[in-house]
Amino acid sequence: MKLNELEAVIEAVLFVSGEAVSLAVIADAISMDKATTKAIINALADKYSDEKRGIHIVELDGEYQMCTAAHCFDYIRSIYKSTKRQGLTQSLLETLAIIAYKQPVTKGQIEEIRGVNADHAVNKLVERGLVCEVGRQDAPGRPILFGTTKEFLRYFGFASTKELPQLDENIVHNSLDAAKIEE
Amino acid sequence: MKLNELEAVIEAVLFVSGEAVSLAVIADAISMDKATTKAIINALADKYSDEKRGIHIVELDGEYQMCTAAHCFDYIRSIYKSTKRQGLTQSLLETLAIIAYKQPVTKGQIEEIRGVNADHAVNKLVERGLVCEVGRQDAPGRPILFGTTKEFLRYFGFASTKELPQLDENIVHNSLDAAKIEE
Amino acid sequence: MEITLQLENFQGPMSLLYHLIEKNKIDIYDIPIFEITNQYLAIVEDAQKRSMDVMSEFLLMAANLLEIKSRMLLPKAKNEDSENEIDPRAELVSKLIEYKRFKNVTEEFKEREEAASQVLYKEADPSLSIFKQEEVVEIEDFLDGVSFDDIYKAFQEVLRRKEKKVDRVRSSFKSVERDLYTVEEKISYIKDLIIISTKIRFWEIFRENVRKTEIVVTFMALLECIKMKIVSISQDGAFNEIVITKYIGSEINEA
Repeated sequence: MKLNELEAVIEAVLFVSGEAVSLAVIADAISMDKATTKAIINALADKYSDEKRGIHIVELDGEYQMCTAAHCFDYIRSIYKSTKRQGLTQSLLETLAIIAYKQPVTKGQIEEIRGVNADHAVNKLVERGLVCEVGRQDAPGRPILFGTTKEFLRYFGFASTKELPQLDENIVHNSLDAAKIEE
Repeated sequence: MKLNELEAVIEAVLFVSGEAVSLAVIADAISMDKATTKAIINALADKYSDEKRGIHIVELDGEYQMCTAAHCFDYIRSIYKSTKRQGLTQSLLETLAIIAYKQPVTKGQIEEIRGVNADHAVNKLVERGLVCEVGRQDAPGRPILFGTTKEFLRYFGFASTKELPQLDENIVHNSLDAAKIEE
Repeated sequence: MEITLQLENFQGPMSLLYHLIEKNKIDIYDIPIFEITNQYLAIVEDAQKRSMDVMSEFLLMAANLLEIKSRMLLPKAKNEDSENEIDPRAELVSKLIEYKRFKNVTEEFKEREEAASQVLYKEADPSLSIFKQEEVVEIEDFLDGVSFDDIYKAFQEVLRRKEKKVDRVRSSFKSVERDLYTVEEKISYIKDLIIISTKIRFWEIFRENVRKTEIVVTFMALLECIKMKIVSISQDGAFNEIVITKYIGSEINEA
């Protein structure tokens, strides 16, 4: 094999293994002795880093592994962040507020207050770790009760839900009465 | 970013993802428009194959994935002692070919062409991830429509279903002519 | 022709029939139906003695062949307008051709399968899952810029709105209302809905006691969504329910 063929095999082996590969195994793959193999790998690794390539070869305790170059880290990270990143929309904020003040609360009760389907908003909040299931309501269908998470309280600096700022009583009562009338 | 920096990011992203990455995501990572991104990826892929590198970049239905070069297979195989992949049987190949060209297609339509029950073959192909349900036909019984998957493209090395070899249209025309002559 | 063919070696009746045509070097457009039917039946009968498995389909073809054979035996109608008379073999021929087209291409599939089996892919890097997980637990990022005061106000706002809805008399006095609903908000709401369920009826967007302004704003948002090719709508007839579906090719996703 010519040098560039040897390099290609090393590249392919390191790529596909996805973990550190010992010098002995690589030497075996290209049918070369360890010293020569080591020299080839090192030359290849240098070439990668000289050319500022996106993938590098690192040595770990006599084994070799392919990895991404540190200078590409932020770009990779941005992909996985940007696809999921989305701020707290008005709809999520309102749902979160209802859960915070009325917990434990069912989706049905949230919908009753907001007047729109709460599935999406509640799922999003659960996914974000702001809200979690806290039990089941003792009612037909045993609907899930939702409450805020410890992380939620910690973020806003409350020790417990009892510490949440009190609401204007008038509004609360009126709305609760109203909810009862409609039930 | 300079061109080689853009290439580095693409390389890193494809290396790390372990699955096909869409053009949109890659374009996002390097903050370029899709057309430019596509040109850069294609140039990089060409460079890899021109230089007979150990890793290649393949296109799968508008997405890109990194893989090993076929010419390195035997060396990789020698160290992993992997057994060769079991090929598809004639019966599965015929069924798959029909699905590939006639998609979306129902089992009934496949049976019409092959003259045999398609249950077993279709189930096997679905099991292997080469075929999947793509919808329901708007006809009595709403039969399931099948189509090929991304894994199908990967399995046969097609960049997209548009790349399927041409079916021999001539035979069909001849047969129609022949039928007419005999009438 | 000696009967050494094993039925089990064939993918089905088409495969067997096709084999016979190739073996006998027959012009597919002029099949000697008597000869082929006899050969076919001989093989099928022989196989029947050994196994009854997978026979029905072969027998179905046998019946088909016999039918064609008998139709060929019938004297041809010599009517003046018999130009449209179809060769009894025509349907079989076109089916065989269709089958051959796909059978031919399997050779190339096989070659590509072999070549592609030498290309290896790797699993996703385990460190990626850390990125993803990290994203889910980062409340700080998600709530960036949100103070508890915002939550407090949001709750008050929700309750006030609810109260207004119930008190119809008072709310009806108001001639100017604050714009509670924005088209932007409703667009993102419709986007959310269309992700959760691919098909929504127009009135499902609303709850009971919905306000007129909200209906108008939502309807405007819906028109905007159609223009932006996020959704498509359909209606069976005038005054029927409007059905909203995700626009084919729309790129909205969970994001």
